[in-house]
Amino acid sequence: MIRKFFEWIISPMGRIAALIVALSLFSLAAYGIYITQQSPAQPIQFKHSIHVNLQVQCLYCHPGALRGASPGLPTLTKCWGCHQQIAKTDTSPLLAVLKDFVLNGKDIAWVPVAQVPDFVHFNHRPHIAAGVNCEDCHGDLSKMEIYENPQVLNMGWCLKCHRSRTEDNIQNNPQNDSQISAVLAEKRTKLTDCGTCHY
Amino acid sequence: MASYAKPLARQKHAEEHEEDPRQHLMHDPLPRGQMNAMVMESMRETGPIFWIITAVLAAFVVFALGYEWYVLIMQGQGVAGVTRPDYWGVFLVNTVFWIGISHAGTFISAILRVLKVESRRPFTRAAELMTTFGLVQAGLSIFMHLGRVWLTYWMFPIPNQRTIWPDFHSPLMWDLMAITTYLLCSTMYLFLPLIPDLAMARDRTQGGWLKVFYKTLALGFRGTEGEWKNLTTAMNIFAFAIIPVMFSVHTIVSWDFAMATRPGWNSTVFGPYFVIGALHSGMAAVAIVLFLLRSTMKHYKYFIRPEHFNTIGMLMLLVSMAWAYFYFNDYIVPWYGGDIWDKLFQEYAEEGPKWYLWYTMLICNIAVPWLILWNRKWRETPWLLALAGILINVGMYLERYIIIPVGVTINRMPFTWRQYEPRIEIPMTVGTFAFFLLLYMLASRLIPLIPVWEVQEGQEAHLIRKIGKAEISTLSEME
Amino acid sequence: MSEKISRRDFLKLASVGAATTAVLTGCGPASRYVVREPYTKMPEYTYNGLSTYYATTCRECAAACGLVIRTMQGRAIKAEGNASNPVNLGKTCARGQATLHGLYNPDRITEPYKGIRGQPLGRESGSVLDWDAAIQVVADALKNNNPSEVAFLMGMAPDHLFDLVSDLTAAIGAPAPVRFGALGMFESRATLSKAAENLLGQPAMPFFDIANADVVLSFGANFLETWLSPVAYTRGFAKMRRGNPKRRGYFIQFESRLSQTAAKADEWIPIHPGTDGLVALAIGKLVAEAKGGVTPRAFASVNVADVVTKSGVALETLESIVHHVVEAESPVAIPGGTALGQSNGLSTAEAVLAFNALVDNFGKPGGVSLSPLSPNQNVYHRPASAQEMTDFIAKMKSGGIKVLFVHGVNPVFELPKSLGFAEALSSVPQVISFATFPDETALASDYIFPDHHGLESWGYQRSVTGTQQSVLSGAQPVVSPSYNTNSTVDVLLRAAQLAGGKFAEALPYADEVAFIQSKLTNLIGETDGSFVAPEINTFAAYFQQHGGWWKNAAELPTPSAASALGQGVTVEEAEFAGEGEFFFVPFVSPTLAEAGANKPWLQELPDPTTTVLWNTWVEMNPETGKELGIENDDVVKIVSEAGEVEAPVYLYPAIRPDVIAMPFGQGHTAYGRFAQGRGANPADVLGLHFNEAGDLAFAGMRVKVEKTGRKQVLSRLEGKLGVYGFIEEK
Amino acid sequence: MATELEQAGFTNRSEEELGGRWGMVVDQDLCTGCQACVAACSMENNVPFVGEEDAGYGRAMHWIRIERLWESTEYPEVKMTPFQPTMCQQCHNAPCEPVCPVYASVHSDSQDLNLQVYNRCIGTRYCGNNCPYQVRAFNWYDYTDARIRPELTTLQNQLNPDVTVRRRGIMEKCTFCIQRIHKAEDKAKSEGREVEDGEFTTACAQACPASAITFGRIDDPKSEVSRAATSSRGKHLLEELGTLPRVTYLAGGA
Repeated sequence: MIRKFFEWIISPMGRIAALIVALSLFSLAAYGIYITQQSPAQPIQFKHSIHVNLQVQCLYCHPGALRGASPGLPTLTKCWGCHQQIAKTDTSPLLAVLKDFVLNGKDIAWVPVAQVPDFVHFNHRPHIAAGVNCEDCHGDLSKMEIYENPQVLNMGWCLKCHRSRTEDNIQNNPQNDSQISAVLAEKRTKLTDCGTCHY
Repeated sequence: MASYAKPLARQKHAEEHEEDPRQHLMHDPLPRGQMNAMVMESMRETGPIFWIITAVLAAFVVFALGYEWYVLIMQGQGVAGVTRPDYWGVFLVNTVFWIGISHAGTFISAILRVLKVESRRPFTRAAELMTTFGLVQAGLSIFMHLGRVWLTYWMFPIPNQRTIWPDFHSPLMWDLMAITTYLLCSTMYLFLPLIPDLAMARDRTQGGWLKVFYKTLALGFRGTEGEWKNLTTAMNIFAFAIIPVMFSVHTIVSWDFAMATRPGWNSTVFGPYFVIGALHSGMAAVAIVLFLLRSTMKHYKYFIRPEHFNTIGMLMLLVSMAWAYFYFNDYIVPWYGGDIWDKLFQEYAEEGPKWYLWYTMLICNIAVPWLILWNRKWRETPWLLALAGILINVGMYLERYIIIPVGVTINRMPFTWRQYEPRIEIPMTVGTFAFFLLLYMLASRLIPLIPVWEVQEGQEAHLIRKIGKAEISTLSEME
Repeated sequence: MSEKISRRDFLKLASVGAATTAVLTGCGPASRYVVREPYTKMPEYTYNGLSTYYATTCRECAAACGLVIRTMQGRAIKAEGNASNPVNLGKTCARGQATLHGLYNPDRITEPYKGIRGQPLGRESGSVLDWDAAIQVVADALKNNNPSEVAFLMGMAPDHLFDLVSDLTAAIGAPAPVRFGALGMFESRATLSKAAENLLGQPAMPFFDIANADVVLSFGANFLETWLSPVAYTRGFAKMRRGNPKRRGYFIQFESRLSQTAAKADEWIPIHPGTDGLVALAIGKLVAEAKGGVTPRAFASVNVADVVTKSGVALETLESIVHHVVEAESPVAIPGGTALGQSNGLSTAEAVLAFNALVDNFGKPGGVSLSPLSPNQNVYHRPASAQEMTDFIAKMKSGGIKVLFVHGVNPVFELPKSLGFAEALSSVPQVISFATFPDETALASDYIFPDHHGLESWGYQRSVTGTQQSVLSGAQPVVSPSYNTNSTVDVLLRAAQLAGGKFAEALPYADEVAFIQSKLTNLIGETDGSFVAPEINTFAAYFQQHGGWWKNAAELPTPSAASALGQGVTVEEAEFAGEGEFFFVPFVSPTLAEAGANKPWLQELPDPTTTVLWNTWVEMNPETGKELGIENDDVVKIVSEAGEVEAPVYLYPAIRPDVIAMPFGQGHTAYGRFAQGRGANPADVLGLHFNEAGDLAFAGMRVKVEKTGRKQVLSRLEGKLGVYGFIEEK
Repeated sequence: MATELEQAGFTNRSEEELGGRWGMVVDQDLCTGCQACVAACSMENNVPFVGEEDAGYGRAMHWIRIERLWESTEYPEVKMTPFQPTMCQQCHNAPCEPVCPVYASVHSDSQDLNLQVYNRCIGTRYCGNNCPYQVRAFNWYDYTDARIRPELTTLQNQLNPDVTVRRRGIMEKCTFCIQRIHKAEDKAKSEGREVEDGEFTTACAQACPASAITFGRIDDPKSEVSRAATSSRGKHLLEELGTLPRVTYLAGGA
């Protein structure tokens, strides 16, 4: 039995078969990784682009971002506050979904997309305080319809920014001021400290 | 076949006792063809008992190392007996133990080869196999110990998006490096001397997957002068190179403990002490294996003879004495040092709930070898030597057990002192033993456990010529 | 409702999501994308991602400590002390911290039941009612019974519910509600107030200002554990020890075992049980002599030598104590605990108070005074003594009670078995329980109409003792109720409306809040309080915000020392009931107290002195153990005249060899998965013996100890090997 | 600052000793062993309870434990040592740090604390082994998983969202309530000021009825904790090991 198998496996036919099996396994794994990176289905096909282009501020619907970790999602009343005055609400099939939600008092089961694992304690406030704009991390939503992450939100990506912004280089410290470089050094220790995000 | 052989150590001795020189393997040559045939036969001819045992072992390995480990991983380390303060348990005992066993191979085959001890010739390979398979068990035991084994790769210096590297301050990292190096070296060192025999086996196998197997592994070795030259050079290089690795490995393993801020562990003598301990258990293990091979494998009575047991026996006695010396060191130093915690550590081992382990250890490691091994007749009695080997290994296991789970009870916070009782460790430990045996048995069907060419080389070196009536063993330089 | 449910589910799911994570990331997120329960209708205040803090009152015991609960997105996350509440000044005890495990306990009663007596709770056994039906039941119970045959049995806490029920009963001519709690029993509150009446002139809870004392003699009072107001007294203790930079307070404890309190004493004196009063008198006499002048009548009669032999306290010890007392500026002596739980408990208390009179610390800082009544209270109402409970039970048995309402107390568990409350229940036609948890009494009732958990409900609670200020601590819901429970006050109000007539007149309130506000109105004018408000709505708002209302200044009624010294105090020798070679000393578990057993984290806390977790143990001196051939973890049977109880032994070096001690708090036969069938209840062996004030002489019994041959290994936090040595293990 | 600390209970006046950031002082003369700190800590930091059997076997997860030993067990001269709350000492030279192969037990340079990075831990348990104070707790099982312990499904509503919930195979320990530190610093930063002394404190210190625990900045000589630490009663646990703990113990007794 084993002997047969061995003989077959070393025959050219067998080798090709083995190759095919290996390839298919590999591609399966690749696909598995790929699907985990896809944005999930949302209850409402909410088009950020439209709203942003209508000059709606991010913080109008996500005010939590100013104060704390979770930016918060708009309440139905907030959606409806505008939409009940918009004629398009009654016509557009997409908005019919919203209308249904509101009129039947159902909750919208949004699925958070830009989320970090629960062992990462991310807080919007200091980032906004540090002058990071929403689009720096979330991408240009005026061009994005359904939201999806512009990049993988992983630790390397966080650190890249933390490091570059605290580097003692020409754009962080143009006239090579010793005080500034001291501040930068302190910031760097803080921003690359494990305990800043993991506790 | 260019090689060099030393005159047999016991030449004079033999003449005085006018015994038949043919009792020495070196002086009892057989025609090559016959010898090769014998070895091949010993690999081929397999009774049903062999396969039954293999099946049982395999089943047990699947249960212990497969199922039990699955449970351990899915439920957490809690199913083992570890607790505070006994964070380390039997799994690490096994690691240290198996690394110890693995030392025999290198010691026997490398050091004895370097020292040109003739009687090493028939059993170098058996020992080298122990090295490789022992290290496999050691590695497994470490992984069993990890709380989140699926993340082991974080210990390897792989570039990753987190931009974090492992911490090379940690003795565990040194450990990882040392063991990996040792595994690679010893495997290479096992493989090199194997090549000619694989070639021999290849030439004596017709067709089938075995043929493929040998063909692939023999790397097309045909035994030309040039090949022999390269091979011997490579072997010599490895023989010399692997000795420091061997010493470093167990020294580093000992640092896992010596570097800790624990009473009883934080000791400078741990390095040599662990190395000699490793040799102690290793030599003993060789004795057991030789006995098993001699009594189970066909024709091996020819290859493995009392004289070899005698050699092993003497080494065991020697190592046992050295071990005793180091243990005394390790014991007396803290005793004089008078650190209260070290004292408690020793008292706990002697008078604590596990006192009997301590006494058993001393008996097995010192009394037994010193009582049995001083007598040549006894040394040359295989079963007796094997028995001594088993006892010594028990003793050495207990030694590690006392250092880790028992000793770890004693820390500087008496409020936390607790006893450790192994739980799932027991089947899994037995599992590693079964796995070791299984690997060995399978190997015995695949590769010649006797380095035939090495024996032949020796025999050709020691010819017995008939001059007049006298038979004189001569030593010839061969081209 | 939907909003509440969705929020609750969201919380569950979110926390599950936080807690459970994919195997291969180990500590990682549950999955790449957690589908969260929608929370888009949350009230705006929970929408900003910040925590909200609510001031309320701790309901774990009757001390009325103020709490500030941190809530986040509609769930209570952390209990913290209310820094402005005079009782605890921002501090909490372990039970206060664990109150959240009560709120989120998996074994809460989730809806009103018509139970089957003695059956385990559940839809199969009891049938679920809706609240209208439940209120109808209450209304009928009130209306269709002769008021004199309607009885209310309530917990120790003097809260708004107690006021409401008092009003109701007064209006309809029913007997006043009875308050009881095991803590009150073990603290002998009746004895204390009786002694206060006899010596201090009025029946109030005496207040011992140890904070400003420099020498403290405590006769069995374990004020660092559960006694009266542990947090307040612990604060006082700390101030006594290190508050005064010039002098470190000196603390002497007389007790037959080294309790947690005794462990903090500079001198622990293992006194013969029942001789505390004698010792107090003896010390008093010696002090009087040391001070010179005529020995007051109170101490004249006592014979010191006699006391020395009886109490086993050496004369030198007494003299050194006397030396301390004479040296001291403000010494104080505290009677309590086992000292009062004796046949001679009252005279002991009087002797100790007389000693305080002798050292003349009445009404002085670091001395004894009377606890102020709380605002909107005119007379001190103490919980029932065991004697009164026996009468109550007798009335139940005789059929004098047709309907019994039980709230906030679990008498089946807390009362000694020998009182036979459980049996008496069967002779009450209708028992209605308002329990939040399925405790023994609730399961023995006909109906369970679950009240909200303390953190879900409105209310106020009086502080009886523990502070020099007069305190009314306020309570408000910090989270919306998790289950289909209903506030008992509302149930009674609506039932009264249903019943109509005098009932409706008695309780003319729209709802619970209206009732509470009606009780606060008389405080509006007050100017010396923690806040001032012009009218009720503002006042109520402040009341919730500050977590209550209290006077700014200390106001302690000062007793007169002369009366105390004038009359003679004679302490009879204590009588010990039953036979047996050991005195039996039950004590309240410092971590569990009477109702903590169903909170897993309280179970997980080690007992401070023995470090035993999750179980009951019997404390026995190792010498005694050696004599009887008993080792650690041997299960022994303690036999008294009243009954027997089994528990494993902890050989405790710091206990008199002739004393056996056992903690009270475990041994539940119900009360949820964490408490049920765990440990043993020492109350089972207590016999019916009372002191002069009618309190149970719980420490006044002799018991036998029998080996059972079984072993049950106690879980200890300590490592036996290190704490008691490993050599003898060989 | 140094001068303030010179007459300190600190016997070891190395530079690190005088530095440091956060510190704690435990007054053993005040500690009544009431376990309030233990409960508070567990509630704040999502510390799981492990049940009777495991707790008895030594697997209790308390981040802070109140030790008591016996000076003498001979009745009647029996004497108990003062209660000693033992939590992570936040050593400056922490033995637990260098032995971790993956930097899971690592020193925070910005806070001068010992961090335990849960998600990095692979469970070698070397740190727990090497900690002289034995204050590290290991997750032997999935004590926090409601799928395994259904009774948690409701209790989990109490979990603190600021603290990671640990899973099996992970070492954990007292963090000096680093989540509170971050909150306070964040708040102070947004108001453009330094964190004031007493502005916040750890859960244990906050609960302690006897105020036996003091927490704050030890690099600020005016802070309450610095002043407490300069008491002549001050000592460090196992000082001889030179771990430079950030927790000072004030001896009990007169």
